[in-house]
Amino acid sequence: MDPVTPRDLYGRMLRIRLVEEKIAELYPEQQMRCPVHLSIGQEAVAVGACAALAIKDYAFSTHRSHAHYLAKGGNLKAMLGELYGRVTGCCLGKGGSMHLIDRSAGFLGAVPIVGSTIPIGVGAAFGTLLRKERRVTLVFLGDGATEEGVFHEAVNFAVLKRLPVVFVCENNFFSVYSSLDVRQPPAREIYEMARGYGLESHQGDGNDVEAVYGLTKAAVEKARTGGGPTFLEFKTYRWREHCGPHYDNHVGYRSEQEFEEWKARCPVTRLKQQLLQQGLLAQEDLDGIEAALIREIETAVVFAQSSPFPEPQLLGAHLYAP
Amino acid sequence: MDPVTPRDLYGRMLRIRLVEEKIAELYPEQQMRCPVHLSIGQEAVAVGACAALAIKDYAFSTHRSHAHYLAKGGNLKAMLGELYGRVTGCCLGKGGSMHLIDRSAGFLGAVPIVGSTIPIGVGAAFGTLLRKERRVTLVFLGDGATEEGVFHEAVNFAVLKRLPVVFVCENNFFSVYSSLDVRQPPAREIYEMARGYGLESHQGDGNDVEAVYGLTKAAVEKARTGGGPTFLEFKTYRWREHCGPHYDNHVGYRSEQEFEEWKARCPVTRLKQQLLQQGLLAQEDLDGIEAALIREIETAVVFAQSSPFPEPQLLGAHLYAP
Amino acid sequence: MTRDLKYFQAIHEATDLCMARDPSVYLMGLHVPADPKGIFGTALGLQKKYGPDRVMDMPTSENGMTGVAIGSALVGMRPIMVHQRIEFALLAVEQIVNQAANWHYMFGGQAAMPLVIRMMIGRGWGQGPQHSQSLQAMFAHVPGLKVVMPVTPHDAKGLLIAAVEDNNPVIYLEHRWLHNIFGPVPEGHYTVPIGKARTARPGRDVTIVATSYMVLESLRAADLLVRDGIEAEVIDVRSLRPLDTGHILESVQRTGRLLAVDGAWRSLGFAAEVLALVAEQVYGSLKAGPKRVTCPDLPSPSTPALAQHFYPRAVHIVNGVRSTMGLPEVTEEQLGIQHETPLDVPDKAFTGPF
Amino acid sequence: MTRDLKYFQAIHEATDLCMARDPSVYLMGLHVPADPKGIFGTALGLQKKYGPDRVMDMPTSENGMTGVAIGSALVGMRPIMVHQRIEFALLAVEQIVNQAANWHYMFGGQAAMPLVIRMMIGRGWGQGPQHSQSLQAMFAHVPGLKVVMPVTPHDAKGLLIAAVEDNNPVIYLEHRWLHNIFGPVPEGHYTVPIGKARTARPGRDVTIVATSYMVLESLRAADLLVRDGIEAEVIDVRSLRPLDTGHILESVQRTGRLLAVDGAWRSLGFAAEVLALVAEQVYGSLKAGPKRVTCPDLPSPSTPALAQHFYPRAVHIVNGVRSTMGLPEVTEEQLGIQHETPLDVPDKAFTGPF
Ligand SMILES: Cc1ncc(C[n+]2csc(CCOP(=O)(O)OP(=O)(O)O)c2C)c(N)n1
Ligand SMILES: Cc1ncc(C[n+]2csc(CCOP(=O)(O)OP(=O)(O)O)c2C)c(N)n1
Ligand SMILES: [Mg+2]
Ligand SMILES: [Mg+2]
Repeated sequence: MDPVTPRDLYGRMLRIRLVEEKIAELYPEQQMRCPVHLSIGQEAVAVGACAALAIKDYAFSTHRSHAHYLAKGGNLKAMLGELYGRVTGCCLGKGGSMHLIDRSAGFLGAVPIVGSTIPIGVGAAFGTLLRKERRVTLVFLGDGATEEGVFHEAVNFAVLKRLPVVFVCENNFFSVYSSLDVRQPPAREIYEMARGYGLESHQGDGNDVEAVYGLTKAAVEKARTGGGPTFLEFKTYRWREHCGPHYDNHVGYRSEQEFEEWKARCPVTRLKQQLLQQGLLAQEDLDGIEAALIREIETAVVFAQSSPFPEPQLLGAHLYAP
Repeated sequence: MDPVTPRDLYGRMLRIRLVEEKIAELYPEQQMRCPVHLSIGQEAVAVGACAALAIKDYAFSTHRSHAHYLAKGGNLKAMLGELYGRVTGCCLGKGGSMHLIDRSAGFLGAVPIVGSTIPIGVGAAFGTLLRKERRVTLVFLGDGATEEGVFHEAVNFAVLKRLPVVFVCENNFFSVYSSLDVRQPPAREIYEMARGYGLESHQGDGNDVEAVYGLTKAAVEKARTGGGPTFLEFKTYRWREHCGPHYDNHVGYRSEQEFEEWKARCPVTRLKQQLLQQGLLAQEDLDGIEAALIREIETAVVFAQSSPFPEPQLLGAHLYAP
Repeated sequence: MTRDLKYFQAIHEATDLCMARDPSVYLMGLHVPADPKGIFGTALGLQKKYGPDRVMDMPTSENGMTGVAIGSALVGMRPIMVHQRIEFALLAVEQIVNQAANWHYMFGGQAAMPLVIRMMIGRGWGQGPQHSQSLQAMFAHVPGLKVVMPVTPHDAKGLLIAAVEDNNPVIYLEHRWLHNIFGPVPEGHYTVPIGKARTARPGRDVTIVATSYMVLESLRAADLLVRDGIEAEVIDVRSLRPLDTGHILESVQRTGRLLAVDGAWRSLGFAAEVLALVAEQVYGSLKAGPKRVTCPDLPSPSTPALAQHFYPRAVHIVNGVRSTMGLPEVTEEQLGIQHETPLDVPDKAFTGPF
Repeated sequence: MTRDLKYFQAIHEATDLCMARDPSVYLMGLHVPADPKGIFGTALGLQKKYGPDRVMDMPTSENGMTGVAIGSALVGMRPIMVHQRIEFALLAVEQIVNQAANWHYMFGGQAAMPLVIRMMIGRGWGQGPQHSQSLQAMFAHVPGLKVVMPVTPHDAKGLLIAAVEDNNPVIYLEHRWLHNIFGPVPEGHYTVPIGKARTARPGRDVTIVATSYMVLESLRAADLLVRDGIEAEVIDVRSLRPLDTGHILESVQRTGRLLAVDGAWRSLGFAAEVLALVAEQVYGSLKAGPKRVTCPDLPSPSTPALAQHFYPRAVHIVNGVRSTMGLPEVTEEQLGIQHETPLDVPDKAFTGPF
């Protein structure tokens, strides 16, 4: 694996940000007719974590999967095609935004049932171990997902079998409109609960992509060399509404002020300023990166929008694998 | 509540022991036609824990429920009637050994699906809290049950709401034939995992009835006064086969030696010797206690054996509560 | 006094009324108090009125929280639990099927289980294979449960009150395309008995037995059939368990023809039960083979391009009826059907996402 | 070469053969290696042969471990998971129904899901309401799953091999009263195709469509019926999904009479699907109303005194057939049936508990 540079991390975060802002811009046209869960504000976790993986490694995700998919190397056109319900989508349109997959990138799937990919990811790790492959599996999950019983079952098994799996928990403090305090005991940190299972467990700044990268890289290396699973909790913040393209700080479940505080800690801007300050990149480099990304995204959007819908015969296809 | 004396604890343990030995003796006659899970060797947990409860308090149990039922004050005749499938059984014969209930004793139910009464017990505690009753609910569970996701979910909720519930985990090292090491990470104590949830958690000697009583009493008092839940793990040992009346140390999943070591720590004998040594009871007292119990049990067995079976019309009754 | 209310308002009113009458009733579900939309409006303002103990959020722990609801019911509470998608309740099937459904029977009648579980089903807006399944058959198969699917605001209120007052576990299924429909709803307390069907439209030529949202599509179909002189009787079953078999059989004996319409999978679905019931009990009354209109036995696809071929609507029901009469299929064009909204939204006002 | 083997031996042989042929096959379930009885004998010695990685115990975590099986299948393994009671699998319905069943379809055909879940059903010895339910209908309702219920040792082996080699999730249901029956089993590799029914006994007067253990009771009934000159055809469906509809319809068209026999609940059960199918497709061929013989819609009681009235047996099937012919009911005495064993055990050798 080539070493990952701060510039890479920046480019990947910005790409995701721009893709999702484009989705937010186009969504009201009602041509993407499926629920979308944007990760704007949370890009550092996706990018930092996936940067620590090799292509052959596996990742699994949730309803909020765009960033994970793209960070792992998923095909942008196929993702947008899927959101647009077109046959060029990564699931031929059958899945929609919440069911992204790109096997060639090692992104094995996202599903919207909270917690359900946790044991599936652990199972993939178990499978690779049985097959004696030196792959690592990374499982993305939200803070809400840690409340599902299946989290407990999956982590117990991962520890029992010392599986090559890294759990990356994006703690954005909310499950839809519900804040942590109506769901989990006060002052009990998620990573501490996880530690109770007997696995290494850390907390990191989810808006600092290099911190995410560093912690994940160590966990991935440990996993690859037989050291077993690690649990990583990253606190971060979702800027937009839970599902859909809008902001919703006015509706009452969280405060504008809280949002502004987190916005000030924007992971993309933060790294950008750092790059500039450290003289690693000049403003014109940044402009160049951005311009290239915008072109790429425009092309992908046009591709998706002009792709055909699946023919009716496809309805009956794929009930069973041959 | 009257103070519980060592003599009480002894009598209760011996009663359970004698009842279960009687069941083991009679079971091969094939008149009790349902699976039975005996607690012989584990009586101290049932008795010590329930002694810390008031009658109005609630208890829930598992497939291995005879001892819990009796320790909580459940009706012996109704229990044996149930095992014999008679209409005098506590479920009119509809439930069998794994579905004991005695609402008047606060024993709200046992079911054989591992883990399933954990959230139900937590729910009962929640209900009493909503109803502003000063009751405590005690939930018995095995080491195997801590592997079920629902354990995680129930404990999280109990801690979140500071519910008046005490979890009493009987760790007998086995789930049927499977020892802990194929199910849970090595050297990870169950009570430590539970502590990760943010609740008070202790481990005690499950063959020392006074230790069980002491720990449970403190937990019950804390729960009753609004202090929230406690998790208690007691290590103990089942002497007989998982299900059925026989010994099965020869079949290979555990060693005769391990069994003998635990047998030497018999909770009933241990307390008996202590009572004798401390001069709290004389041999003749003990003989008297035992003789009375044997008479009671004989009467109950005769009652059960001579009770009628439910009439066929009862098949269709109780599908719905009126 | 009866006014027109929306379906969601009827549910809201029923909940409010039950909570006001009985302090043991409480409402819980993910985001119930926090959701600014108030769970399709059904829970709006209730926490303010009844406090956080009685109108509560919960951890994302469907199985455990179902157990909690069950346990609280055992000690005298009357929980109403709500799942915004039926798929989430699949995590709780053990508690619902092994525990809630059996508890009263297996303890010889000693344990009441007053528990309502509201589950939402639906379709549209690309919710895809894990967010738009209609799994009523799984629950309706289980003795000890009661399963209702109200269609009208009147029944939404009356059945919810009946469910809350029932001492048994009741699965109350809401189709997301019904929440905004209007209809007359009496004020105050009334119940619609669980286990009673309703003739939504009388007719003499064919009996259409339908569930939930498909009742509305069936009524549309019945309107269209009139043009060909076919008078369809539409039965809204309301309860899948217990099923009002007498009501269905009486109608089929009169009409001699049966079409069962259900927005779920075909095989081993509710429509199969209706056909089996009729074939078994009043075979002699049938003038022709009974038929089913359902979704095909496939996962529900996300893209509207495929979803429009997945979910049945009026035209399919018209053709189902016609097939029981040996008449050839007709198209939507021939029927003059023009869709004013895309096929994947319930009404014009809806702009997604669900 | 074909020898007589017991059903459990057939399962054992199939498992052994699949594991020997394909290193990606592995077997897991509670107590699988530790159980001295080897899970009804089906797993005896396999861990010794294939090692602890491929024949493994698991934590009491049915839902999570189903996810683990699914995940391993996605990366090329072929897990066989076993639940000693179908009720335990209710904890895993989310993974089975939302995930395993949908995965291939919803990802547009990119993900194979070679997964076998063996689940045991059964009755007898007071196992009661949570340990003796027959929940095949819940799974057979779900597109994307395949559901098989082998009856003979021959099919137990052939269907298990087919299931392991199938790239889809297969629910493989074993009735505990079958494990010790004998029958001819070919040596070596062969498959019984999933989705093909079998005529267990030909006949011209009535078609009995039966599942699992109820096929044996149906054959007993067919023997008894001969005395009255009634020739019953008994179809062993083998697969509930996909269902061999052609096989059933062909038979019913010939006999003109149908009895569906299933050891599960009546309403919305498999027997309902058979009646619906026949009524819908070949209504004109029926000489009389089709009938069902099933368990009543009640929890399964523990005491043998009630259980004997709960589970159907040959006499009920005889009467089911007779009712399709307008003949009056007969009793076991009239039929000369004498039970050599109590009704709650599979055979003389069994002395409980299960
Ligand atoms: C089993 C289940 N329960 C509930 C939901 C509804 N739901 C969709 S997303 C979501 C939020 C989960 O929160 P978290 O895991 O923190 O993820 P986030 O949305 O914050 O990224 C919920 C509860 C679901 N999809 N699945
Ligand atoms: C959900 C579920 N899975 C599996 C079983 C099978 N089973 C019955 S008892 C038992 C042992 C559970 O072990 P533990 O909780 O330690 O209780 P113990 O028998 O040791 O008292 C198991 C696995 C079950 N009844 N329920
Ligand atoms: Mg979150
Ligand atoms: Mg144990």
